[in-house]
Amino acid sequence: MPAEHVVDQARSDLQQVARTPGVAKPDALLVADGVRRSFGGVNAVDVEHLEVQRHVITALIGPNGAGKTTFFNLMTGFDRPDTGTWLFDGTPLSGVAASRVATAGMVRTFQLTKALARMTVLENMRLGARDQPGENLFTALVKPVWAPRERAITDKAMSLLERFKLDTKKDDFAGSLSGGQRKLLEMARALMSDPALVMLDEPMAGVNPALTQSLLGHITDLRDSGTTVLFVEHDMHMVRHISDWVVVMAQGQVVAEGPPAAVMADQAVIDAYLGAHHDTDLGDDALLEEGGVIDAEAEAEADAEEKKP
Amino acid sequence: MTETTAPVVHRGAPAGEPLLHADDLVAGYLPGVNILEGCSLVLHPGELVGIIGPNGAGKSTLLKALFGLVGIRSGRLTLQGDDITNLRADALVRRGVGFVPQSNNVFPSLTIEENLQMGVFQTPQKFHERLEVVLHLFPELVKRRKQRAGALSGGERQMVAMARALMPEPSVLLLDEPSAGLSPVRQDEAFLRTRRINKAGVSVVIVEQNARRALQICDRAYVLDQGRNAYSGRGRELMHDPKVIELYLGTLATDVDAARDAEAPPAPRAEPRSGDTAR
Amino acid sequence: MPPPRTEVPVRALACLDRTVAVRRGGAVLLLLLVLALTTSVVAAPARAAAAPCTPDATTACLNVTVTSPGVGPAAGVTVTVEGGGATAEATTGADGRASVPVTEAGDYTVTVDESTLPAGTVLRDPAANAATVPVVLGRSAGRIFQVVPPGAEGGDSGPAPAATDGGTSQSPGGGGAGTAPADETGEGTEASAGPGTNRYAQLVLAGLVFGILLALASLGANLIYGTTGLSNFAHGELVTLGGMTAFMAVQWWDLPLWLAIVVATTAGALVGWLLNRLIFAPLRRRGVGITQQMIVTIGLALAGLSLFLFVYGAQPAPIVSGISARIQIGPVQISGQSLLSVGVAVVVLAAVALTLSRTRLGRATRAVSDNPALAAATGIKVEAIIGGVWVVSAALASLGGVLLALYLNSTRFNFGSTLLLLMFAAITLGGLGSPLGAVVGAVVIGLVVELSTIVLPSDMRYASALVILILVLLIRPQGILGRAERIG
Amino acid sequence: GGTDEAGGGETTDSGSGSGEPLHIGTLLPVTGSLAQLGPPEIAGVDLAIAEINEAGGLFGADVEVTHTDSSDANNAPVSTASAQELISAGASVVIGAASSSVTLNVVDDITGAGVVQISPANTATNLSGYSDFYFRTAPPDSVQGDVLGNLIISDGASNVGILVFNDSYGTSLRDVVAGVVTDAGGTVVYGAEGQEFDPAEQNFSTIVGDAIASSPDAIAILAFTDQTPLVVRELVAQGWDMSKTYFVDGNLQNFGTEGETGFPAGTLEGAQGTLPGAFPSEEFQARMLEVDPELSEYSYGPESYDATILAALAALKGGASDGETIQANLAAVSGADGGEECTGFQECADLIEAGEDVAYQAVSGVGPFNEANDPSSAFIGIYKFGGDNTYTFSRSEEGEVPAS
Amino acid sequence: MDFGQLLTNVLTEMTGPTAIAYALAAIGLNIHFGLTGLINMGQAGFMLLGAYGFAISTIAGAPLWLAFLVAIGAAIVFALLLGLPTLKLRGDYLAIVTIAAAEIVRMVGRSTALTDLTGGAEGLTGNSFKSTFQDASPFPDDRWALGPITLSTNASNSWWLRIVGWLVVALACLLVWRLVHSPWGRVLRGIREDEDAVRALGKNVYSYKLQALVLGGVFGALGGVVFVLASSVQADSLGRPVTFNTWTILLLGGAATVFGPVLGSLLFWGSLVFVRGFLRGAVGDVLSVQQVEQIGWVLVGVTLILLIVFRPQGILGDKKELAINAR
Ligand SMILES: Nc1ncnc2c1ncn2[C@@H]1O[C@H](COP(=O)(O)OP(=O)(O)OP(=O)(O)O)[C@@H](O)[C@H]1O
Ligand SMILES: Nc1ncnc2c1ncn2[C@@H]1O[C@H](COP(=O)(O)OP(=O)(O)OP(=O)(O)O)[C@@H](O)[C@H]1O
Ligand SMILES: [Mg+2]
Ligand SMILES: [Mg+2]
Repeated sequence: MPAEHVVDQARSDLQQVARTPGVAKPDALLVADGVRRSFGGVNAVDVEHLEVQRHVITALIGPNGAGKTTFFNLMTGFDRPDTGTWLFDGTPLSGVAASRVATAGMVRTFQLTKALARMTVLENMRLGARDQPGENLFTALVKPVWAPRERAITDKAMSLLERFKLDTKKDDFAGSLSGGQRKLLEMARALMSDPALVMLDEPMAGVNPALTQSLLGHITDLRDSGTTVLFVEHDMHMVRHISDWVVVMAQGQVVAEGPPAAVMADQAVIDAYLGAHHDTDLGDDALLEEGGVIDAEAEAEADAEEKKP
Repeated sequence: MTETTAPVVHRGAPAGEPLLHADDLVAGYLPGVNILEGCSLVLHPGELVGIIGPNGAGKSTLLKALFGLVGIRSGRLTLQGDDITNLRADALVRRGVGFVPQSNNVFPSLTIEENLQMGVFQTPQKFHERLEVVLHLFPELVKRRKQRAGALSGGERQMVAMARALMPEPSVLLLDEPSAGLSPVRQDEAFLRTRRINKAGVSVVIVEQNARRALQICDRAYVLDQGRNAYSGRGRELMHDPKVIELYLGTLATDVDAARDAEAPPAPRAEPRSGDTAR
Repeated sequence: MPPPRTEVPVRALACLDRTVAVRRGGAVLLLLLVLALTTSVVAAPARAAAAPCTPDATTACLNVTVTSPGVGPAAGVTVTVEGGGATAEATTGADGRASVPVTEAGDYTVTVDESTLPAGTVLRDPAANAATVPVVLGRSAGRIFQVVPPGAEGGDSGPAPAATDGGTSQSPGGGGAGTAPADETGEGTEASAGPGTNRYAQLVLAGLVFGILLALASLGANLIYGTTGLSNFAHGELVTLGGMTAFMAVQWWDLPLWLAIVVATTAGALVGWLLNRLIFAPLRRRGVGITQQMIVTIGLALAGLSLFLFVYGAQPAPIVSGISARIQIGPVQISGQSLLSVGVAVVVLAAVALTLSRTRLGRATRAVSDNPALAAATGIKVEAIIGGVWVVSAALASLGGVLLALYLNSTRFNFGSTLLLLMFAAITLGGLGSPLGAVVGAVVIGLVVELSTIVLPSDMRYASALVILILVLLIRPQGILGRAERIG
Repeated sequence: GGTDEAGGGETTDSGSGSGEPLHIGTLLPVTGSLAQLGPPEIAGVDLAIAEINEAGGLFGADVEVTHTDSSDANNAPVSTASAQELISAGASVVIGAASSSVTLNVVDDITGAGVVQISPANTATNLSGYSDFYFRTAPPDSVQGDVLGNLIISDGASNVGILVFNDSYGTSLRDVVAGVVTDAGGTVVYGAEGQEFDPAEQNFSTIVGDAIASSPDAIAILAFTDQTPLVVRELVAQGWDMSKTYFVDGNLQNFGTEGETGFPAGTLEGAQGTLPGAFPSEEFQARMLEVDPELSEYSYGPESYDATILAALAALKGGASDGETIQANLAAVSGADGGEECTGFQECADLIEAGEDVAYQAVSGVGPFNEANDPSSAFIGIYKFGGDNTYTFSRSEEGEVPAS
Repeated sequence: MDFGQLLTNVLTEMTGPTAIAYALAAIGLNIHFGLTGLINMGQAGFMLLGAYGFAISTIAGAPLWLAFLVAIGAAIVFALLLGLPTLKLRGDYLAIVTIAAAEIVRMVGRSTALTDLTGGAEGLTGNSFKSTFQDASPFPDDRWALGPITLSTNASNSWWLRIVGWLVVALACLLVWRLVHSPWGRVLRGIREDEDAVRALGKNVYSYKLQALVLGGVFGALGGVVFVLASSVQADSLGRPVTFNTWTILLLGGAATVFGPVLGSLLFWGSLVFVRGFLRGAVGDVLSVQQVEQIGWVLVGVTLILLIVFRPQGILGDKKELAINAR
């Protein structure tokens, strides 16, 4: 439905946006306000304000334990914040049950995959679909009511599985998939429901680079067909390659925002997260010496963590 | 360079008696379905060997088979010349083999410290001494020693898993995607740490999807596909082998590097600092 | 034991009376017997004769008793028996009884001469004076006249004057059969099971004792659950096994009790080892699911129960024949045997708890429970740990069985299986897989079971414990000491 | 009811040879929570069968018996399966079940198949007159309860505590006892409705404590032998004077001073109990022991024996061993229409063969069947425990069942 | 030993109301556990409530159809009462809550307080509530023999009850088959595997679990009605052992299969009668009745263990599913 230009519009809109944390976006799909969640006194998430632009791919990055997954959990109703409200497409979703969040169009994947082990891959996929009348107890009894939709779902599932290189596995139990295959299934399943916003939690961790590369095209296609994407990822190549906007979290807070190139050039981000040497060859023996540069970076990061209360 | 792509097993392996030798392993989970269909691997003392390959190739299965967690149906596995085919995992641990699984690699209801304690279950007297050393490697764990591992973030778990494997001072270390889920800095650290450990005399087998990094640090690598050895060779050779790149490595990293190089100047380097206490 | 007849609060007297009864036991009984023999009455119109009345084919006995509830019988009261065309008069003896033999069936009218009642007392139900008693030949018929201090009379209502703090005790008169007696509230909060015993304190003690013993018995089930995720429905049979082995040791082989306890615990350990070795280890090895294993335990329970029945029969089997009398400690009473049981239980519980929380081994069991594959990968001998847990679990169950049987006075072939639900409730209430939770849960269950009798019918006390269980789980879905899990 | 017809005259020619062999089935608890009741009952049946067969059997053939398990109400399918087995095996009389609940589960099946069911132990009131084919030889609650209540009252107890389990046996007996006690001016201070304990109860410390705390002058224990020893031990432990304790047929037992059932000598001295049956003499108990040397108690053994003998006599009198014939003659041989009193199978059979009407004198002391197929009266023996914790007969009282 | 007689007994039992009732209860449990993964340890509670609902309403004068509706209604209400607060609990906790709830139902049912309604410990006699069902029979009152089995046509454990019972079982199987192979069943299976994942896909897990609990409970209640139509309503006869037996039957036949529960029930009750009857015939001369019955149960227990040991997935179950370790 959304023509190409809508996406282009959204991307170019972003160019105008200031690169300060918590900045307002021209056309925000998700707006979070004052969302806080602490575990035993430690603030895992403490987001003053965050907006996610519609029709673009936003990357959420940050050091381990920054609160990215927890933020996802909060947004999607899997955890309750201590305080905070958020709007999705103008509707407040705070306190709404996880399943309702998903039906509202905000679908997430799990970092630690949740494959439905004793169901086949294809069934896993079908379960992701929406609007299947057969999922109602009473209509389920009358096959003609849901059979056409089921066929459509199956077709869609098969084409996704092909893309994700899982088609040969379609009749295997999901529990027998390898770690990376589970990641792929997790993501493919989320895409079954044509969400308005898909939130991917480290979708490519453990996925073979060649396959990752081919899937990036799929993600940009998704965006181009109108889906907004918010993903957490530690693979900077991927972030750089497909994201239109990058949000950096550290210790629960949004510390930086901006287009990928700019954010990755940000010294604070480099210090706290990227490290200056992620493109150096680690095979270099010089790096192994005591007190080498990498050690220094680790120190710096640890220091940065210390400084924050 | 072209000859490295030929499916010759153990290309580039040093001569001599291997430490760990897997010969033509056949293994699988379900009866009648073989996942490994004749997989071979040698690990010489002090080597760092990488395994890469597409998802579902059987890399994790191979590691599990080496570690006695998956039944070997045929083939032979030796450690220092002794047959260890289908030897139970705890016996292997006693013989100095350590293993970090790909997923579910911490004990969620135990605290971090207890997780580490489990690492030296067989040699409890070493606990305090090793705890010092390992916590020094993972300073971010120190503050959270008493926290349950089940509450940790994905990356934090990964660190705990790695730390636990290092607790007993293994002489052979089997790592299954140790860098997955770690932030870039931590990934670099993890690889470097692996190399350091290796340089300190530990033989390492590392399975990685962060293939470029893995190939950068390892002495030799195997490419696995569909339960069989597809390629093998020295890490760097494989990294630049066009077929390997096409099939397994992808060009994302290089593409972007090129694009970035064209776009912006490289980020300034941080000043190296002294006073380092890391091992 | 002259029954005092004064205006002193009935409650105090009741206590006094009980003290005497407790202390003298058999002596009092003998005395009463003698009195009964010497004060019986013969046929009308004559007064007391020596021969007791025994009904036979041609005679019926009309036994009239005048008594002050809680105080004692009223002697020297004149009663008139009228009917069958004759009138007889008799005077109650020291036991408050007057026995009138009659030789004709029919309705008799019995009247008490109120002027002969002991000083300061009146009939509780004056309207029922001149009571009609149907008499059948060959049978005894009885009639009771209850006397109370003035002001307390009048049907079946109202607490006795002594019961200033009344209304808190159990009310047996709730149903149709019994009319609420004037004196029962006289117990107040003081008398339960004996003089100087505070009812609530006694109930709390009973709850604690039962809870602790239950904790010991159920801890093993929790360990098994904690390490393997298995709900062992045969755990009750392991409890029975302990009781039965101790029973055999003491009653059949004449071993001393302490040795019997050791033998029973050892037997439990052995059976635990065997069960794991022969059944559960192979099942685990073949990857049989936990629910299937649960069904195996149901099968085991069935087989075990029937085996016990086969070997020991259905009769209760007391471990020791002797009866350990209760001793008074402060406001409560407890028998020496129970005290010993609780002592042993507390020591063992503490030892197990310490082992589990403080030692490497305890942590290893949790590690195995979390992730057996990973545990194996870290060099933990998973099978050895699980085997060990089975041994300990069954040994604890057996020991718990012995101690519970000592406390509850007997064991029986279905002893453990009747307790099974309570044990499961205890470990769930505390938080599945948390050993300390099992103890807390069991004590809570014990207290609820005993204290609920204050307000509920006693056959509903287990139901009330289960209601509490459900309520607690609704508020804390992970049990009292369990932990919530992280998602994502 | 089959009492009104069943003319003795038509059946005079019976006696030998004409009928099929009699097949008796038992449906008694040998597993489950009431398993302790099974052995004496089975022994009673076996004793009767042995005596009948010694006397030459019935119609020239030995009486056949099939024992099946009724288990308890918790395992209801066991009893229904057993009932089906007995029916399809061709039993014409089923002796059982012990528990009223179990009987209720199978009575429709059994009586619906034209098979006579005689329970030796059912006391539930709602089984009265349940079916023409359902009889019982158990003493009605009304008689035993009446005697027990009067015994307690006559002994001078005005406040009575009742430790009763919530089962139809306990509660209906309790209702009678409580009624008698209150009618006679006494008070039930514990054990009124709502104060029953669970039939699976094992922890009596508080229950007994509460009962004692209500300061009763006497305590009656209305339970079966599985729970009674526990109650007794708790009572003694809490200092209760056991001479003021009363037992009933469900739990009166020669506990003795040794072994598994024993209490320390003197524990029960002076305690009393009621037991239906005029003189269930030691001689009868000895006979039961011959059948089953393992027996340690005899509850409902005599009743089972009577049920078997009555069934055989009814078949003999009717000249056929099918259910209908037995049903039609049971009341008559029990003496409902009068007749010559006789004891034992041999004596009664001789009389029947001689064409006489008989009135079988039940070992358990129950009288002839009434309209509702319940015993119309019962002899209730009153027993007293001695220092050796065994009971001795002190006297017996007979009670009629009030026409309902 | 009379094998013909023994086989007749086995056949009678296998086709009898007990087998039917348990088949229905196990079908219900299959929806709970096999499909949805709900560990319901209180199926007997549903059966008992169904039985009470049917009997009490009949005694109060309700016609047959209404009595059935009341039985179903009772199960629905119980499922809602039980499910609304507890379906958020983790599996093992749900197990103990359901077992506790069923015990509470039983204890309350048999307590003297409710004697007027439930008959207390004595329960409700068969003749007080069976008549409406028996009167609905098209057959004359008689005893008919079919093959070796002779039964009354209408009374109690009758041909009529068996015909109706098996019809209900067949319908239930059909329904379950349809549901299992529908998207609805797929959602339930998803919930069985990981409810969080299903939640993330936008399904209202709670509502589905409730639906499953209610539907399975209704089958339980129907089983209870069949059960008491052949016996009488006794709180104790629908207690914990019934739940255990139902579980055994389910896993014996194969959880998550359509016909597993039915097959399990047939085999369970058939073999029970067979084992005991066989023992009685084989060693009845050597051992006393007591011993035979008790050993019979020991054997039943051991057989059960062996069955699981040698065929853990149940008779109709899928071995492959078992191999996937869900833990
Ligand atoms: N249930 C919980 N209890 C206690 N602490 C928690 C819980 N959930 C998360 N945390 C803590 O909150 C912090 C944020 O965790 P989160 O999983 O959001 O990190 P993340 O940004 O996703 O990290 P990663 O990149 O490693 O996945 C971590 O330090 C984690 O230990
Ligand atoms: N538990 C299991 N049961 C059955 N099949 C399995 C199981 N685990 C893995 N497999 C199958 O074995 C094959 C190899 O899996 P493995 O985990 O070894 O892959 P991998 O090379 O490690 O992949 P990845 O990079 O995605 O982790 C896959 O096709 C997978 O479907
Ligand atoms: Mg995360
Ligand atoms: Mg892998």
